[in-house]
Amino acid sequence: MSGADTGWMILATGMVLLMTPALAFFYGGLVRSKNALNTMMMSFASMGVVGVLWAAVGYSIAFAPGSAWTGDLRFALLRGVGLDAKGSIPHVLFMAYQGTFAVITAALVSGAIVERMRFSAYLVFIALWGLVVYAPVAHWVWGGGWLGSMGTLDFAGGTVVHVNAGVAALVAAMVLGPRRDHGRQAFLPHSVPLVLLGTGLLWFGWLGFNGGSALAASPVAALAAVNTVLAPMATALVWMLLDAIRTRRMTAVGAATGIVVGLVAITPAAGFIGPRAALALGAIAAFPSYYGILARSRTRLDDSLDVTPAHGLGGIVGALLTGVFARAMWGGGDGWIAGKPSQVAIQGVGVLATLVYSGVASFVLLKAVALVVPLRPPEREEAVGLDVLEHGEEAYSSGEGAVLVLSDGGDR
Amino acid sequence: MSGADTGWMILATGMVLLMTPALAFFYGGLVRSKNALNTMMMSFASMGVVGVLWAAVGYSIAFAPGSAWTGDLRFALLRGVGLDAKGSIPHVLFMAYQGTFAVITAALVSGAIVERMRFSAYLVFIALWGLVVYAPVAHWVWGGGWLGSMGTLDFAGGTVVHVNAGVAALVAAMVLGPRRDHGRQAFLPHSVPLVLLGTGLLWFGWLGFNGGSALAASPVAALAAVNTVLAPMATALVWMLLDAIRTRRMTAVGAATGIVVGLVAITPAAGFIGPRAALALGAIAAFPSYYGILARSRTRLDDSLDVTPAHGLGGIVGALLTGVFARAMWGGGDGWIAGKPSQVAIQGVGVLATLVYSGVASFVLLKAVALVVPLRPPEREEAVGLDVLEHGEEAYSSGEGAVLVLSDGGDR
Amino acid sequence: MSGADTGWMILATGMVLLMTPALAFFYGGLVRSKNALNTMMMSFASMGVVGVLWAAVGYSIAFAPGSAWTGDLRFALLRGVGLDAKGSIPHVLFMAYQGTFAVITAALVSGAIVERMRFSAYLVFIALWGLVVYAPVAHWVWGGGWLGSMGTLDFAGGTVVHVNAGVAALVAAMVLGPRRDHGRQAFLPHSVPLVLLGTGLLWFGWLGFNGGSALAASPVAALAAVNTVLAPMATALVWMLLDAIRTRRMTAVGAATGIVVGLVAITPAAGFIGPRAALALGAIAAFPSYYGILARSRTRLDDSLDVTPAHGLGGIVGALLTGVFARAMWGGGDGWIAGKPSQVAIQGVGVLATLVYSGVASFVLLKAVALVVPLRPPEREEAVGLDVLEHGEEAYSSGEGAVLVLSDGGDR
Amino acid sequence: MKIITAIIRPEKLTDVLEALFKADVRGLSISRAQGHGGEIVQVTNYRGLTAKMELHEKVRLDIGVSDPFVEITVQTVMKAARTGEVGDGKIFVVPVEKVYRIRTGEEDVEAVTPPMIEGSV
Amino acid sequence: MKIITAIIRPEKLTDVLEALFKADVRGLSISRAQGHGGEIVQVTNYRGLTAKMELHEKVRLDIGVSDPFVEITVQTVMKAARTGEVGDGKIFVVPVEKVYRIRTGEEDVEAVTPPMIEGSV
Amino acid sequence: MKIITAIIRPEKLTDVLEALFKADVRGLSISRAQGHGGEIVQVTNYRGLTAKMELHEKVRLDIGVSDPFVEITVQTVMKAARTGEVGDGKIFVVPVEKVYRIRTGEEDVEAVTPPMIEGSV
Ligand SMILES: Nc1ncnc2c1ncn2[C@@H]1O[C@H](COP(=O)(O)OP(=O)(O)O)[C@@H](O)[C@H]1O
Ligand SMILES: Nc1ncnc2c1ncn2[C@@H]1O[C@H](COP(=O)(O)OP(=O)(O)O)[C@@H](O)[C@H]1O
Ligand SMILES: Nc1ncnc2c1ncn2[C@@H]1O[C@H](COP(=O)(O)OP(=O)(O)O)[C@@H](O)[C@H]1O
Repeated sequence: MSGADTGWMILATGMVLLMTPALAFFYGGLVRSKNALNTMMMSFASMGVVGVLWAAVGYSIAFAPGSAWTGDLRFALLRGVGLDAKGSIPHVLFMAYQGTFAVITAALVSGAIVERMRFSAYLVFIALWGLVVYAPVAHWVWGGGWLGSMGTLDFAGGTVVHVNAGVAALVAAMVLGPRRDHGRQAFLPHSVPLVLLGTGLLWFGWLGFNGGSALAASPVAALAAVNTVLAPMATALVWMLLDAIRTRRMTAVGAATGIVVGLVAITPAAGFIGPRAALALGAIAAFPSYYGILARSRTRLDDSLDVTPAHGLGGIVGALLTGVFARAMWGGGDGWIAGKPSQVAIQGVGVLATLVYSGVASFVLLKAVALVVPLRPPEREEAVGLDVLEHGEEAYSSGEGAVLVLSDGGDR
Repeated sequence: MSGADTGWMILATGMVLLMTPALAFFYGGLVRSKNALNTMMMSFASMGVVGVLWAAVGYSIAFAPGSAWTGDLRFALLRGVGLDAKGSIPHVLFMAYQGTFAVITAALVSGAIVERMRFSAYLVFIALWGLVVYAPVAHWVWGGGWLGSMGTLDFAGGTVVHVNAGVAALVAAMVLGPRRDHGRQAFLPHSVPLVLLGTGLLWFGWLGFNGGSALAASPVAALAAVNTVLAPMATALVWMLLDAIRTRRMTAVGAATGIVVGLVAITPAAGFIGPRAALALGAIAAFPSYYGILARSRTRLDDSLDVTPAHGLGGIVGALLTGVFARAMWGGGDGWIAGKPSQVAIQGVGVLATLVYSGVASFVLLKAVALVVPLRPPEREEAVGLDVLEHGEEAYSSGEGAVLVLSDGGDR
Repeated sequence: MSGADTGWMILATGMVLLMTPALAFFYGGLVRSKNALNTMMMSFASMGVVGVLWAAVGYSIAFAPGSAWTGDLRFALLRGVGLDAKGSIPHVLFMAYQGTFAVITAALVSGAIVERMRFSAYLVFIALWGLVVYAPVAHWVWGGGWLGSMGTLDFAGGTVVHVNAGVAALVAAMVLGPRRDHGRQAFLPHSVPLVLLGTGLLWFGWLGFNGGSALAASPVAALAAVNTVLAPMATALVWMLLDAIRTRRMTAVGAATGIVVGLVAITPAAGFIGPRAALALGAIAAFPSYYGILARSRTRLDDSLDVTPAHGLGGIVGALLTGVFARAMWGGGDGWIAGKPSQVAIQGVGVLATLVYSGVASFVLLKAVALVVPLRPPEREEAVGLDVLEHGEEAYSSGEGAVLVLSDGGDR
Repeated sequence: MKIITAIIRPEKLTDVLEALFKADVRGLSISRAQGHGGEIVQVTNYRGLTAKMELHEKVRLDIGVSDPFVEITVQTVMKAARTGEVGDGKIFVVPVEKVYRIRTGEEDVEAVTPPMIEGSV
Repeated sequence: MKIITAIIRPEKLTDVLEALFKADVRGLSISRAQGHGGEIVQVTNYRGLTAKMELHEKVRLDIGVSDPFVEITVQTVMKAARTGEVGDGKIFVVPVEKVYRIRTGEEDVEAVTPPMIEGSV
Repeated sequence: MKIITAIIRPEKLTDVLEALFKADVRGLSISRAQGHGGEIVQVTNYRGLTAKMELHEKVRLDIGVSDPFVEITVQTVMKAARTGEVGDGKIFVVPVEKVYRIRTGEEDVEAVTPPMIEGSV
């Protein structure tokens, strides 16, 4: 076991852990203030729900030896997950590091259905989704499953995390239907500074997300981290230019979105391509997501925070471009440019499999949850805002006088 | 000396340093906006006051060889604290790492007396408290003092930091008395997003707090960090469920509080127990603090931000459960479950000693400070808010027009 | 190549990367809300513009072998910048680490001209400035250029970053002229919590800025990081006392400013002086900047966020005091106290050269940009705020109803 | 001249604005308000505490109109702001002695007729 | 019908609301305001700058009442909002021509009588 | 007694306050408002969406004055708040039946005369 690798992976774990609150700020800033806490709680609650279930069984499903489809349950309840080495780091650290991925992937989905989902239904959904969708897909690619064996290149989760969350988000937005005032009202972000805070922390954390996926403080980790710095710079630059060309102005939300799209796109490629290719990949990735968001906002599809165009499309583009730009000299395999065009097809299979499985399974799960608890709150609640009615709180209280103390208990 | 350990400990120092601003956001978001800056300055000022005094003498009192009660002054003014090795890292780094603990412990106390303490009195109090209370108690446990010799297990400061701050907070709340409108007015958090920001950064920093307490990038550090990820997940989950059972709603402030309580409780145990025990400890720790806060809020005790139930109670529970769950195989000693029930008693002695010493000393210090400068501002100041009158600032200025420039100097 | 060094430098890169969003919050909180996004975008955009250009040519100008004045273009477009070792870390990582410095230095300049510069003009300016001013000056000191050869001590960029940005800021404030309501209106920070958030993250990031400048997880890195903890504590303490003496109150913005000034001042000295000297340096550095800000605000010079007194003056003081306090035993060279008074003069030459070159070049660049696009927006735009008119956004939207959806495209 | 002050639900603001613009009432000011009336009381939880939220978010419109426009304005707001549930709000009609347009100094009826030439496309 | 507009200290709002509810005045709207009067001027420091805060935080209440309720409402607010120090605020009584309840279209006195059946427990 | 309600541009607030104080009008309350009139419509972009900002930031002043002060107050505000471009705002003069000073219970003219002895230096 290596001290350097252990130190680095502890930090990478902390950085990815921080990405879930960061996502809460990113998403929370984009919604209206009457739903800000509900939106942020969707991310924070994932740490409790998905995190605990990951330790209980998810990790075993994803990373225990087993079939090509799922792991067996030998690591359930962390049996045998201790200080023995997994690679060059303690097994327990590997488990926690991967757990932070499960937590944030589930939280990513929430962006599509903010401002209109019952919180209890959401909790049940992500609890199931983390075990039934995320864990198996992670197994396919990283846990010894069929996609990994087939040679799919997914350095840090372009497919497992982003395509996966993106298609689940699409399905969720369709199943839940649009917000009641969608299309009649401009939903403007209640706090763009909060969005920018989320962006900054996400970028920082993503160095642990991509760099840590090397599982060691190795040159490949360095490459992955550097590419995670470079690609979003290029994406943001292109995004700002596209904005300027279209509207003659560069929005801050646009820059933030561009950065996130760049981070998504470089994820599958991070340790497999060189820094110049990373800049190119980042620049290219701006286009589909930029125009995807434009197109999405002209439809009735209320994927409220554009998870599908940003993460789904961004993840697909990243996965395919990984097959284009990869070069064995950087540490993975060769892609099209290096003479192996078939890698693009292999990447396509990974994407497709994830699209189909996650899409269908997410649909089934949502419909199943709907049998037990209605997915959407009553209309009045949506109008007043979910913070007060679902959580009994307001994001920003003026505090003075407005509220009187009750003498007793908590039932509403 | 080890590069891996040095790198890791630099980062751990940075992470714990970041926890003090994080605490400022956590506390600052919970108060009313008219006191937000005063509350945040209580944390930020601790970095200046307690930090400088730590370097001047506090470190020597805590960590220089000396008696069972305090260290001597050989390291005063950092004499002899240089690049020579302390364990496997430079001595100066060890000093700074420990300094960040002193800073945040003093800042923790402030949560009990927000919105009603004269800032000058507060500064004098924490200056003294850092030297007279924190440094000796740190010496007892970690600096070669009697509690450490007795076999008390306190991995990262459940007793030294949290029980210590918790009881000082209780005493401070009693000495200062409640806010003038306490019990008549619902004090609602002016910005829950700020609270959640504090929570996210605290959690991130706490990996350095607990993981860094291994003082090396070792498997024990990894274990401590992983437990710091897992335990609060369990606490938050239980806390949300308790919330839901009681009020049928899950609050964001509740989730944030649950996370912090979980972090507090795992602190003494982090490197001594396994990950499954960490989940159990986290889940158990939710109960006393949850009901402690409920009970506290039904009394006249205005421990405004519930430092006593969250940190005091959480720290006690964590310290005792460390004596229950500890297992020598993870790196510390054995506890009750591993066949050494007496460890629980030893833990109890550590808790008790801290409760008594910190309680009495904090009381004496506050009374002494009150002789020099009144602890509380006049009633009008409390009504208008401390930001404007104590700091000459507002947290949020509308900016436009409201204010005219004076031609000269600064005296009010 | 060393795993420990690689891991540490990845993190240092991430931490310095995070400093640019942190700066966005620090600056963004200080302006009025109608210009908050414009101000923050000035930092965020630097990540896109300066970051990409750094990879394209800036890095080569700064760090390729070449003359005493600039590097040649051998590393242009990252040719030959791969996983081979540069010192003990991959070359590509060194490039990215240095890139984060270029990004934040350009962003620092923006503080002087907030609330009144056309965004397009700003982008062109920093694009040129990063290549024409920052990259050569970095070459002089760190890239094998004449100042480095002369023996100038600049551990982490007191001269290259802070003096450089400070004088450019001064020139920019003079060229652009004051805001139209400057001197008639009190410009109060719209969100001091945002300023404090920026401060906290800057401090955290600065441990990577200074500690990472050792380019290894070495004792010198630890020393630099520790000094980066200690010096600002002393500066903040002195600053608060100066505040209290002058106005009988301690402002939060003052504490934040003190921390930043301490961070600036320790930057050139971080790895060259001992921890006690760091405390002294931090304490001393408070005075010139404190009184510099007082003096500045009594003039017509609208260096809006005091970049000149904070970074310029702080950087100069730090650079000169490095020549006073340096001691070869800590790893650099000897200074005055250690018996080499001439080092102060050498430091002075470095400062002077930067002042002259950056001052003149920044002036020429701004005048050149002004030929192509007017530097300032029309008066009405300044009155209404740049967020709406330059970016088509508001930082904080009430959201409800106020805005109706247009059926189509984006041209204004 | 009258000022029509309406207190409405925030989520109805867009509807009300649209309706007013259609009815050619184009000059108005709004501000955020909070109201108490017969609404169902909401409960807030903060840690151990439970509190009644006696005040609900509302939006206040102030519309200066000349006398012939009073009726249509009131009816327009009433129709657009109504949900039928308690809490829809109130409309007050207040007499005004004089109105001035700051830009030109025009008074009364002239003062409240927006300059239709520019803008408002 | 009258509108009673009161400008009070924010820290007195709870007292005033409680007093009004006890006096059975249950329909009202509030909004945040800032005021200038004879208050002691506070000073703000921002770096080198010192500024006078000419405006103090206040809360504005607007209470529509029928004529018999005017006196009791004014007296209730006056008593509950008073501290005796400069800055307690003002009460304005403004005549109203017409009041409507948006939910039902009821007018005047009926419009300002909250539906006591539901809610407000 | 009258209340003079002025809707002005926020960036003109300092000018207006200064002018009023010079004209010895020292009692007033302000609040944030948003207004719609004939202003040039601004456009907002949020991702794919483009929206018209129908409402512009304004500040509302409410100034209670005794009758002889009405004219000077109106003129002062009008002059100080004017830029000449569309959007300068409106001034409404509303009759008031009664004014009370909460601190003392003084009525009408006495109620709106600030206590010049203390403070306001
Ligand atoms: N007498 C009043 N004066 C001023 N505002 C009032 C008054 N009564 C009600 N309001 C406002 O109207 C809102 C709705 O009133 P309420 O009586 O609850 O509903 P409804 O009019 O549907 O019966 C309140 O929240 C408050 O803002
Ligand atoms: N003429 C006025 N018109 C409108 N509001 C006023 C007027 N005079 C005072 N106010 C409001 O009342 C508040 C307190 O007034 P002030 O004259 O300072 O105190 P007091 O009424 O106790 O003498 C002011 O802050 C302002 O909000
Ligand atoms: N009829 C009205 N009632 C209330 N406020 C109005 C009215 N007309 C205009 N306003 C306010 O005045 C502002 C400017 O009005 P506008 O008609 O655009 O400009 P101008 O008065 O210069 O022609 C608006 O934004 C709105 O706040």
